[in-house]
Amino acid sequence: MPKTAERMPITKNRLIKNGVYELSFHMPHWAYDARPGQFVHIRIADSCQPLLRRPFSIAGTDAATGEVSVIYRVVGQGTSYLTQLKAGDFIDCLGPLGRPFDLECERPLLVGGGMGLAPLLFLARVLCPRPAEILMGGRTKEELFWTDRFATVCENIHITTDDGSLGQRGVTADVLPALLAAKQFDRIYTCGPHAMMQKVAQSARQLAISCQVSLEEPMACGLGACLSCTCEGQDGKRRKVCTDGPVFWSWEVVL
Amino acid sequence: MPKTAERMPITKNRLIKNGVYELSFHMPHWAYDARPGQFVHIRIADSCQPLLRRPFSIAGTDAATGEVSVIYRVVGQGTSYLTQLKAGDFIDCLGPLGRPFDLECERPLLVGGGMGLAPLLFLARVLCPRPAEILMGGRTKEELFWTDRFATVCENIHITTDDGSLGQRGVTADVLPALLAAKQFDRIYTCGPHAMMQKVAQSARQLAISCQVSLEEPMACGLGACLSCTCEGQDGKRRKVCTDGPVFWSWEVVL
Amino acid sequence: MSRLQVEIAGIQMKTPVMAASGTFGFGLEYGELVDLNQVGAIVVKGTTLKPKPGNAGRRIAETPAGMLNAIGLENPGVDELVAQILPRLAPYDVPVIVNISGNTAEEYGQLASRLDVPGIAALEVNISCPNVKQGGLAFGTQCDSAAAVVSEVKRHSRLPVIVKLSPNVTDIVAVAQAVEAAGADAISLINTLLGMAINIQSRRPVLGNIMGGLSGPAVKPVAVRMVWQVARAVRVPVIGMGGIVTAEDAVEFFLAGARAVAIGTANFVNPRATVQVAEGLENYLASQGLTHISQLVGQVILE
Amino acid sequence: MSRLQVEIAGIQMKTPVMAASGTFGFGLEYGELVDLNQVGAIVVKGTTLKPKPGNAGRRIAETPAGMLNAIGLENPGVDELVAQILPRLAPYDVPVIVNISGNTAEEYGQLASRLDVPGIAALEVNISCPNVKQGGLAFGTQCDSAAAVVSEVKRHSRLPVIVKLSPNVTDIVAVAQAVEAAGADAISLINTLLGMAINIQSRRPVLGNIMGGLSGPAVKPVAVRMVWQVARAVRVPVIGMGGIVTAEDAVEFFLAGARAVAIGTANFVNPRATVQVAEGLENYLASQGLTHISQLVGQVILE
Ligand SMILES: Cc1cc2nc3c(=O)[nH]c(=O)nc-3n(C[C@H](O)[C@H](O)[C@H](O)COP(=O)(O)OP(=O)(O)OC[C@H]3O[C@@H](n4cnc5c(N)ncnc54)[C@H](O)[C@@H]3O)c2cc1C
Ligand SMILES: Cc1cc2nc3c(=O)[nH]c(=O)nc-3n(C[C@H](O)[C@H](O)[C@H](O)COP(=O)(O)OP(=O)(O)OC[C@H]3O[C@@H](n4cnc5c(N)ncnc54)[C@H](O)[C@@H]3O)c2cc1C
Ligand SMILES: Cc1cc2nc3c(=O)[nH]c(=O)nc-3n(C[C@H](O)[C@H](O)[C@H](O)COP(=O)(O)O)c2cc1C
Ligand SMILES: Cc1cc2nc3c(=O)[nH]c(=O)nc-3n(C[C@H](O)[C@H](O)[C@H](O)COP(=O)(O)O)c2cc1C
Ligand code: FES
Ligand code: FES
Repeated sequence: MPKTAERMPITKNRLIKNGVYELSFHMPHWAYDARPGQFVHIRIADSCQPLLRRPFSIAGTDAATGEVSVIYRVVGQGTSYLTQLKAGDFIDCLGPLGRPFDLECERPLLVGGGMGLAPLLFLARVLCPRPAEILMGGRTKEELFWTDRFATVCENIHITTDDGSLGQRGVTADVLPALLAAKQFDRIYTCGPHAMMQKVAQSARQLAISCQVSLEEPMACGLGACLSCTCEGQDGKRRKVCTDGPVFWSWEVVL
Repeated sequence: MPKTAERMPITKNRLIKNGVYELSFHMPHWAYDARPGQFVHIRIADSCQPLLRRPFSIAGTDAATGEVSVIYRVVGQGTSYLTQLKAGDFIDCLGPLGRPFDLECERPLLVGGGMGLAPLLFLARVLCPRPAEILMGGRTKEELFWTDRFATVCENIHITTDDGSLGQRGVTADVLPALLAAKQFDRIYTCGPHAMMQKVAQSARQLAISCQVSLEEPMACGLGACLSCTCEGQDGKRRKVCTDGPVFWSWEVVL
Repeated sequence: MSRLQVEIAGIQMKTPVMAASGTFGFGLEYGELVDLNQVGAIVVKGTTLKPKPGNAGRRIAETPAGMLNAIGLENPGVDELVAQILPRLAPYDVPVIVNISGNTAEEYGQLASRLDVPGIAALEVNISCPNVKQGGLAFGTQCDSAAAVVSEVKRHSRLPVIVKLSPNVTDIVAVAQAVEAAGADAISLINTLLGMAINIQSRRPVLGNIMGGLSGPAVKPVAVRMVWQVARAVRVPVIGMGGIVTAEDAVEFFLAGARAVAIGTANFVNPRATVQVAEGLENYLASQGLTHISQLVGQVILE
Repeated sequence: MSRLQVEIAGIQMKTPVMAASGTFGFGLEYGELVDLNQVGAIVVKGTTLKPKPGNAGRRIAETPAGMLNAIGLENPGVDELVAQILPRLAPYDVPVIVNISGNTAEEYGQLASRLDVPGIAALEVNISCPNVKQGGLAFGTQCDSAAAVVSEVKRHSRLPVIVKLSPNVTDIVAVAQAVEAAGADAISLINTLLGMAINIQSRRPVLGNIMGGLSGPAVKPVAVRMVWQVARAVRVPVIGMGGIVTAEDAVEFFLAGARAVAIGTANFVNPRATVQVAEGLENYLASQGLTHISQLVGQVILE
């Protein structure tokens, strides 16, 4: 799975909902090679404004069409610029980067929130036909446009919203203990807000369920060279989120 | 004629020939107010890359449609970016700026080369129906796509090209003496390469014909505030090209 | 906009957003585009005893997110300023601050005496211009010469004296403390960073003067850092500048400890920048539930 | 590419385009994307005697046309470098230069002794890191301490010694001359400019370490200026860096007097930058009818 940095033709870049876009580009090699949990590092502009690349998790691949997709939320300058690209434009991507999720499990539970659901979507597709379930949390119903996408790849979808507009009112942590007690999961995957992942990892540890977390840190190189993105390891040694991660076993890192 | 800086809708931005574009935008006030010799100062990007505005002479106005036009050659980053704009996009323009040409004459000769022909085009239109003639020089025939445009507004078009592919082989200075001897011009206007304007001004002085030159200097503010653009005056005092010019009497400045 | 009203070293300003010297002319040039009465203060172009023609050759160059300038203090001299220009600014209700430059400490003193006239709210002592041979930058990089200039100006003026520091130094805090000790009523920073660009076709420096001063967004991180360092180390008010384009940029400077800010290069891009940044500050304060800009000053949280 | 072959202080390089310390890891990280054999030289991440965890909190921030970093010299320490990493670089035909940092002049000496091993082409003495508390920048801003570090390294090493200067000084020429006199075989510059950014929502510094080093295109004019000033004032070769993205940028540095250049931040944007800049230089030389890069060095025309 060699890394490449190339200009790739965009096949789609469209608004899904409330400032969240789906961007696809044509890159057959990656569509075949990339694994859930990996990310691409996208150059936004030819000029130096913005200067650095932006990392986005791979949200899906289509080996038939050779497409690779990411789902991004507009949060600042880089992501705003991205929205201006159209099908047919070219985009400079570096990837596929990072350590993917470990897939050795039988009965996985996915727990995600916000844009953390993007890598979990790709993961859920690849875990099929294993009976994966997903617990997703959001502020309101609007944030959980993801349900349709997960419906086809997960056996069960559990939902919490802060305002109760969809699923149970509250946060994922409120629902998790009951869910873990009810079913015999042998793996938890989590990606989303830091506080959420902390709680998930804690519950997993208590029940001795193996758990993987996917972390985010600002990145410059994405290649393990610049040490912008390191996080603390449980062993006191630092880990690079871009190459040792972004996916870690929950016991590897200090959350 | 108060100056304004506003976002204006682009009505046209198209390639004329070999890296030369015509850009028009809707600004009825300017279409009515602007005078030949004046320029607009265009902000290229919302970001700071490129940072500064770019000055372009007004090449024409259309009071009926409210359009103002500039003709620009792609030479660097700013002008490259400009080509990406389309009708319907908005553009931030500051103008109309600078001292216009003096129009008090009966029998004017215009001498231009390169993009210096842009302000002369607007000038020729406004001088109509006075019997204006134009002498234009270029490297090759391809550079002189201007002839069609001047045909409707000038009585006579004289042409030189370095390679003889159109008009007389040589430069404008080769033709000028004979032209000035043959006809009784009472005014010369010149805009183009520095060496050309120097020679034109010299010929004008010898024959005591009043002459106006239009200068170019790198500009930051365009408003007479930053002193980026000053040139030397004949009286030893410096002149601001953006506000004292860009049009000067040839005896005002050291060429 | 009472949220924004401030007093800096006795200068009353409607907003804490000033126009930086050399980038706003004498203000009048911007009169058609900005309501000058809404600008916090206008710092006019650097003024010298005698008229100065400035540097020959190209004077500006664009650089990534910035620009180099080597104007070389072209100005009509203090006499013309006093006789011709200040009277034209008199009708406006805006503090006018005169930025002064000399070749010797004595010249600074003479300028200060000559500027003891009505219509001037303060002097800004430029000991940091990188574009002139004598004086300028040289004063600003040595603590003792910087202090000597300031004492001389103070001795000859009853006006508040703002001292404008050069960023081209190893220890900005030491220079700031030296000018404070010498009597500066306020400190402004940063002036431009010394830079250079070369045209690779002609192989000549782009600027006639070879080197020039770098300004614009590119320098903002250096400016914020120096404002923060200085504001913690002196008691006099600090006026921050360097790369401010938006109200958000300005907020960074206030949090770092500036009591006012100035807009330089951004005036060229957006002639209404001074007023629009003030409007943006007003909105930011409202959004944060703050009633006065002073509630931001120095409020960066360091744990 | 014989047009580009150079020797700098005894280091033979196929191209004069090096990878700058801290931006290219140990080279290996870029191995899949660039043919390391085509890179002029690899300057590995700053190395200290003991392993260092680096700074806590956020380590980078983006700024207009630049970035701030406060990595804080995270590195595995000299022993691991020698035992684990250098052997993995051995198969490549590329000079490896080790960038070293110490808390005291003695530590620099110890590092130099420890690095008297095969597989190292030169040492680069970092007396200019703004991101560590002791040493680092402090050495680089004082002529005498800079010279002391250099003498100590020279005393303990038979390798060519490149000294990397900090731009955060009043007089870069004085520091350059001091390290030359102390025995530097080459001088590289610039390291990063000290800067700061503040998050206006959280009101905290963006970087965990509060201040960080500014790099990228934003700093290029300052870097070109300093290279020009230093190259005229010393006899040893100068390696220029700061904001180089394209071959055109690199040409500016050669014209200013650099005998080689290094690519830093641009590696993050374009992992092949080192090799592509070299290719671009080759084309530029051909277009100018030049047969060797040395024909550009210091050729800026000043009238
Ligand atoms: C491994 C990884 C995978 C990611 N996957 C996704 C995804 O699938 N969908 C999605 O919407 N977002 C994802 N993100 C976050 C995404 O990278 C940021 O939202 C994006 O970089 C913001 O850029 P901006 O210019 O719009 O924002 P700005 O705030 O203007 O960015 C300024 C700087 O901060 C960095 N930055 C800002 N937010 C983040 C962040 N959350 N994480 C890391 N760096 C940040 C930017 O890269 C940039 O260098 C991922 C981040 C990482 C590290
Ligand atoms: C009063 C005036 C009127 C002009 N009218 C026209 C016109 O009608 N059509 C046209 O094609 N061009 C005209 N120009 C020149 C035009 O402004 C430049 O070609 C343009 O600024 C180049 O920008 P760039 O970013 O593409 O080039 P770059 O070379 O990347 O520009 C770098 C910097 O140099 C400045 N610069 C570059 N070339 C010139 C130049 N010739 N004059 C002044 N500044 C320059 C730019 O403004 C910018 O700040 C005029 C210039 C002036 C001063
Ligand atoms: C064209 C130009 C001319 C300047 N002239 C002066 C001057 O005469 N006196 C002075 O103290 N500063 C002068 N400056 C510096 C600015 O006042 C300001 O300190 C600097 O540009 C940084 O702010 P900015 O990044 O917002 O431009 C000048 C700056 C520019 C760009
Ligand atoms: C993330 C990062 C880490 C760096 N680490 C080091 C280092 O360890 N030692 C050093 O001498 N310079 C270090 N530098 C400075 C660079 O080597 C270089 O001098 C500087 O970034 C300017 O070049 P550029 O603008 O091309 O990046 C680092 C720069 C960056 C951006
Ligand atoms: S982003 Fe450079 S090491 Fe991770
Ligand atoms: S461009 Fe500013 S004075 Fe002319």
